[in-house]
Amino acid sequence: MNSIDPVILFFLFGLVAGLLRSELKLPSALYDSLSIFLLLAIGLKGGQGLATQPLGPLLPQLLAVVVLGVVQTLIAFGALRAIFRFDRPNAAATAAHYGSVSVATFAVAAAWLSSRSIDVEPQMAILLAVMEIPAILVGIVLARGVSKDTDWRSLGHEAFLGKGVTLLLGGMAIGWAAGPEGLQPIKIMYFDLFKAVLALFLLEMGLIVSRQVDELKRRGLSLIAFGLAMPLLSACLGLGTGMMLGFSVGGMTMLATLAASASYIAVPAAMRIAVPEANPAVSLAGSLGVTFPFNILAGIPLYHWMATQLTGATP
Amino acid sequence: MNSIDPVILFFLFGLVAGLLRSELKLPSALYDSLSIFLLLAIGLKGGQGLATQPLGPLLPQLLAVVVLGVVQTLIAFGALRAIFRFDRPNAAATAAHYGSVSVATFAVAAAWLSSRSIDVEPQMAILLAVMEIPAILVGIVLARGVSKDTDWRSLGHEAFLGKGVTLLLGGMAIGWAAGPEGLQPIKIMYFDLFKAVLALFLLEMGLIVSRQVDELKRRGLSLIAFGLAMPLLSACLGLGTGMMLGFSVGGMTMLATLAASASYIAVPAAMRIAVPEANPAVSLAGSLGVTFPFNILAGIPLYHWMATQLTGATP
Amino acid sequence: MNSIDPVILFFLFGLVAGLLRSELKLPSALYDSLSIFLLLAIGLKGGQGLATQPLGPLLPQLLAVVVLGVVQTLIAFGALRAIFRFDRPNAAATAAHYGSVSVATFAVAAAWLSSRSIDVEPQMAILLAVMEIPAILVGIVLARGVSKDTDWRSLGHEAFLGKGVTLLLGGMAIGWAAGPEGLQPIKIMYFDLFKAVLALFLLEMGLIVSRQVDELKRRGLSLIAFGLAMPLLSACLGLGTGMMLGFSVGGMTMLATLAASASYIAVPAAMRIAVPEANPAVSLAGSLGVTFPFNILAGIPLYHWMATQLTGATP
Amino acid sequence: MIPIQTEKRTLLTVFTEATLEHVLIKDIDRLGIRGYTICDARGKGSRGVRDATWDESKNIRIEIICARPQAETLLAHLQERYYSNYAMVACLSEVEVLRPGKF
Amino acid sequence: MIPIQTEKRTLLTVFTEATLEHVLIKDIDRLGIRGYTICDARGKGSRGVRDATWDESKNIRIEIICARPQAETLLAHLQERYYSNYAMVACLSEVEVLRPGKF
Amino acid sequence: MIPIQTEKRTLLTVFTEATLEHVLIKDIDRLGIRGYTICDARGKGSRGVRDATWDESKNIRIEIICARPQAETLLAHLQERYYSNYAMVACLSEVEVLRPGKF
Ligand SMILES: Nc1ncnc2c1ncn2[C@@H]1O[C@H](COP(=O)(O)O)[C@@H](O)[C@H]1O
Ligand SMILES: Nc1ncnc2c1ncn2[C@@H]1O[C@H](COP(=O)(O)O)[C@@H](O)[C@H]1O
Ligand SMILES: Nc1ncnc2c1ncn2[C@@H]1O[C@H](COP(=O)(O)O)[C@@H](O)[C@H]1O
Ligand code: NA
Ligand code: NA
Ligand code: NA
Repeated sequence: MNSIDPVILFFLFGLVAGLLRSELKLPSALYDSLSIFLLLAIGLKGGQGLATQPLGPLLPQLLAVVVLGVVQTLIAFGALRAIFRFDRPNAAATAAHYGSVSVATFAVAAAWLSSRSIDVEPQMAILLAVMEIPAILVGIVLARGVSKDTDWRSLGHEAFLGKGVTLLLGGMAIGWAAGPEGLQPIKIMYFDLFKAVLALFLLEMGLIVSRQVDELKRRGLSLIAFGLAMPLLSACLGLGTGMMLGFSVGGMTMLATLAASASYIAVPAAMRIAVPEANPAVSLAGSLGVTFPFNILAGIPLYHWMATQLTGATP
Repeated sequence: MNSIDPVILFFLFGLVAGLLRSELKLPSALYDSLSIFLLLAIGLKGGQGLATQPLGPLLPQLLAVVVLGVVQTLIAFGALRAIFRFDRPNAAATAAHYGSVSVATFAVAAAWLSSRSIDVEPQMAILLAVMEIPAILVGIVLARGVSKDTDWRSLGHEAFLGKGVTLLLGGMAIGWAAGPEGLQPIKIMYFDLFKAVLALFLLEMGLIVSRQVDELKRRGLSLIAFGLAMPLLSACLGLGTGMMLGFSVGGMTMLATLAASASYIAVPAAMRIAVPEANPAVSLAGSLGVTFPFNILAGIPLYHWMATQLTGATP
Repeated sequence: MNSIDPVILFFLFGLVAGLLRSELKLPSALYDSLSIFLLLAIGLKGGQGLATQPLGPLLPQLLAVVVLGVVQTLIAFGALRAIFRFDRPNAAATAAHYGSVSVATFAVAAAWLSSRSIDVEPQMAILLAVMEIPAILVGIVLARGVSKDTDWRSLGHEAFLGKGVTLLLGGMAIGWAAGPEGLQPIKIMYFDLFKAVLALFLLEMGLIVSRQVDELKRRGLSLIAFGLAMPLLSACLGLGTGMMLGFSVGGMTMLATLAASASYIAVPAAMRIAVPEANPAVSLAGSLGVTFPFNILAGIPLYHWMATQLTGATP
Repeated sequence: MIPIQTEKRTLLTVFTEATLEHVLIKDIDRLGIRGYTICDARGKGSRGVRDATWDESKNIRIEIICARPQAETLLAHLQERYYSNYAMVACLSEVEVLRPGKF
Repeated sequence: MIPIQTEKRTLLTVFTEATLEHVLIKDIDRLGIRGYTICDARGKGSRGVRDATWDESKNIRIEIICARPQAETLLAHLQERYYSNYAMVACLSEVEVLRPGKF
Repeated sequence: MIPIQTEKRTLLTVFTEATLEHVLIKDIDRLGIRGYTICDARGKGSRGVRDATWDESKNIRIEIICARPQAETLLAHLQERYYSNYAMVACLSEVEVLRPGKF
């Protein structure tokens, strides 16, 4: 029998402490440092994997996940407008969150799979980095249409040179250039401590999620419904894409998780500037308050089970 | 022969650097992060231990340490009023510091015992958390009497949901739920790095202690006398309690150390709000400037020696 | 074949991210914490080495490196005045940077040598600490002459009790007192994680170096010429001194690197106060923008090659 | 451009111990004041140097823009309740705001 | 000592969301304003509590010393562009500076 | 409630390089000024952008409440000693305090 993963327990601890209004809080420099560490470590791990295989097959995969991101954003936008009656800016901003990805969710899935010794294609880290971006651009176009005074240059800058993408790509480049052997002397920190650092990060995530509860109450059931339905739909799209690309069970699970996950760092920051009329509290209550906990508590095992069913593998 | 523990050397280094007015200081976010880490690690370790034994015998132990905390506070208050001529608010606030416990002292004792392979009952972490609290409440009653406008709700909140208690209890809950096996993947950070992190933390403690010297000079010998006598007395009470509860030599040493230790985080913050007339510099000069160094430099080995004498064990 | 060291890759990553104006930045508390860690770890390592050998031969070595520092500063000052036409304050301040040393460069050299299993004399850490200081004092005298109102007391304080020197000497004292055995329980953090922490630190260094580019452009080629020529000259002086002192190839390489390195922490802070008319942007553009990257990318292997040639050792 | 229409309000600035943050926020809320801004600080005063090196020596700096009577009420409350026992300094000054209804 | 010669300038203080920092700096530069100072902050206003615990809830506090007309131009720009969609409060006050040519 | 009795004092605000903190504190003490408050800051001025990303580019913001003559003395000292070589801006404004004897 598997006991509950301590990483999840840290999250639940943060959540409960937050709901009980404990005085616990992490210094914001610690939170920033932990997230820099996680992004770098994910990048390094992926890059080191890439170093041992040809890069050729990567291109169609990159294309596929860009399409996946765009499709997800459009579906989410349609649903939010038609079914959930969101106004245009809020629908567009929220859709962008769901079309993009969450690094913390990715990290939890990576830890979940590795603790079960399930292999994952190494290029997942690069797909993670790439999937952050298209939803942002689509979201902006959905909110504003394509107009002359869209400042595409600074949007592109924001999207491609934001902290998250920079660290993921930089980490990958380092991992790829150094290779498994070169990384040996720094392995103990970036790989062996990964799960423990992730645990501490999730403690803070729990605290942050607990602060979304008020907004959720205010919005009622519709946001919760969307926040549960959308990841399920996206996971199916992700599983299909993974299957099409010939991924392993681990890779399919990961791609489903990526698709199901909703951004809460890069996208909110970009939307705040690009779609000022959208209320950030709404998108975050959905993405952080509903979808993130759902994914890490129930989604990942579910997507893995679906992947094994689809491929006919024995779980 | 045992060389001096590096943890103690870090403390002495901080102390000397501070006394020489070096420009060395740790960023306050680092200090906060280290203390969060230590509290979590202590909790995890305790919780993991609890997972492998029945919880039944815990209840009388909890009761015993609550009584121990209350008694210590009352004795300290009496002594400060009668012998040291403190006014009521300062006597009450200082007594609360000495009736409560110090996590850093606990951590040093844990490192000291573990480097000598002396086993300690795992529930010590929960006793540590519980012993933080009663002295705060007693201190307030001593200072103000029980009046109608005491805001017990927010005091209770402060006492039970303060950072320290939350992290200790949360860590224990996680350790207990995950068990030794579940903690395996995060063990390297929370257990193997513990002593090194503690060392860095004590460096900062040394710097902080060095800043108490001015206040100590101003107060003269009486504060020093109290700061040395009180822990000795409390240690005896702790040893007695430990013996009564049937603890091992390690457990008795630990309970003596807990009793002897004086708070410098939770209690000062609570007293500052609840007993404004008390001068925090006085209590801290005693607890940080005298009792903390005494305990970690001389107290712990002494209490261990006393424990071996009492139980007739060979040291 | 040796792949590129990941530590260097981290630096290049930071440099590129900075030049592309990525939004990446490390919290300043993290940067401070990493540098505290590195200084302590270098000190501990050196101190532990000293614990196993007689301290007698140290004295002439200390004297030699003090002279080395003074000579370097004077040469740099002369060259900057005569060849590069700097005004007096800027020449003096910049010369002080080059007469002093850079801890990050030292750390990279230590990692470079240790990954090639090349032994280094343990007292290097103490030479590092000592070499920080004389250039500061010489620089001030060069800028202002010796006048009555020089506040030597606070300058001495600044020089000897600044953060860097305090941590190096404190770490050495701890390492020496605890010895290799005593450090065992904290070894995993301060020694095994050293390279990974250095990597993260160099990421930030890359970002900082990238910000020197504007100033470099403004100053034209002369600063670049000086920033390349000076370390080469200093390295030769360092190699000579190392040979004279009978150091091993590793020790000679290290002393050459130390001599070649230019300060960017202790000296700028001291010069800012003591020589206000000097423009800190100039010295830093040279020391950080030219000399630091040159040393870690090309200098260290070069100095090592020169050391092997000089001693006739097989590389 | 039409000249902007500002109106006068009072800015109350409080320098005090960080431990008081929660308590003061409650006081501010209770008095019906609708906004405030807080920064971390360090400093020196009659209660000595407070250099923010650890929890006990951290200061904060609170700014509150409101109508003069509210500022005076809060200031009087601070004086009565905290001045004698805490490191605390407060001052009033005059500022101009748009949207006066907000303050 | 000769009495110092000060001249009046306007201090514009803006409390707003940290996400806007880059954007506002560009605005300031574009308006030809030559200097500003920024501090990290937290606070409360009509858009709720912003307690700086994570990126989305961080505030900043910008101070700009400049001539009155420039301050009014910037303030009008802020009002038009940001007031309705962002957590933002701004106020003007009077200060005295040396070296008036600098501002 | 009795109307509160405030008295006028001068607030001197200094924006400058963090490296100067120790030196300025000594100057303040030497001039017999009894209190100050310091915050960390970043900013831009005639000496370029100082974005606090590392030691050399950190700013601080010092506030000093005191009597006008003291403020002028300190300001004159700053001007004479630091203005030409350091990133530094200072301004004076008027504030009201209780307990005037304290400042
Ligand atoms: N004259 C002053 N000017 C500016 N800030 C002050 C002044 N006096 C005190 N402070 C601030 O107010 C805090 C409390 O002051 P005090 O109650 O006098 O110890 C100090 O720690 C400083 O941060
Ligand atoms: N009355 C006030 N006094 C001081 N600061 C305020 C006030 N109202 C709002 N603020 C600050 O301005 C930010 C935005 O305010 P708002 O747009 O009202 O949410 C808040 O988060 C506070 O930091
Ligand atoms: N006009 C201004 N308004 C507000 N702060 C300023 C202004 N000009 C300069 N500063 C601040 O003062 C520091 C030094 O200015 P300077 O000496 O002009 O480089 C800058 O880094 C800013 O933090
Ligand atoms: Na998604
Ligand atoms: Na006690
Ligand atoms: Na040098």
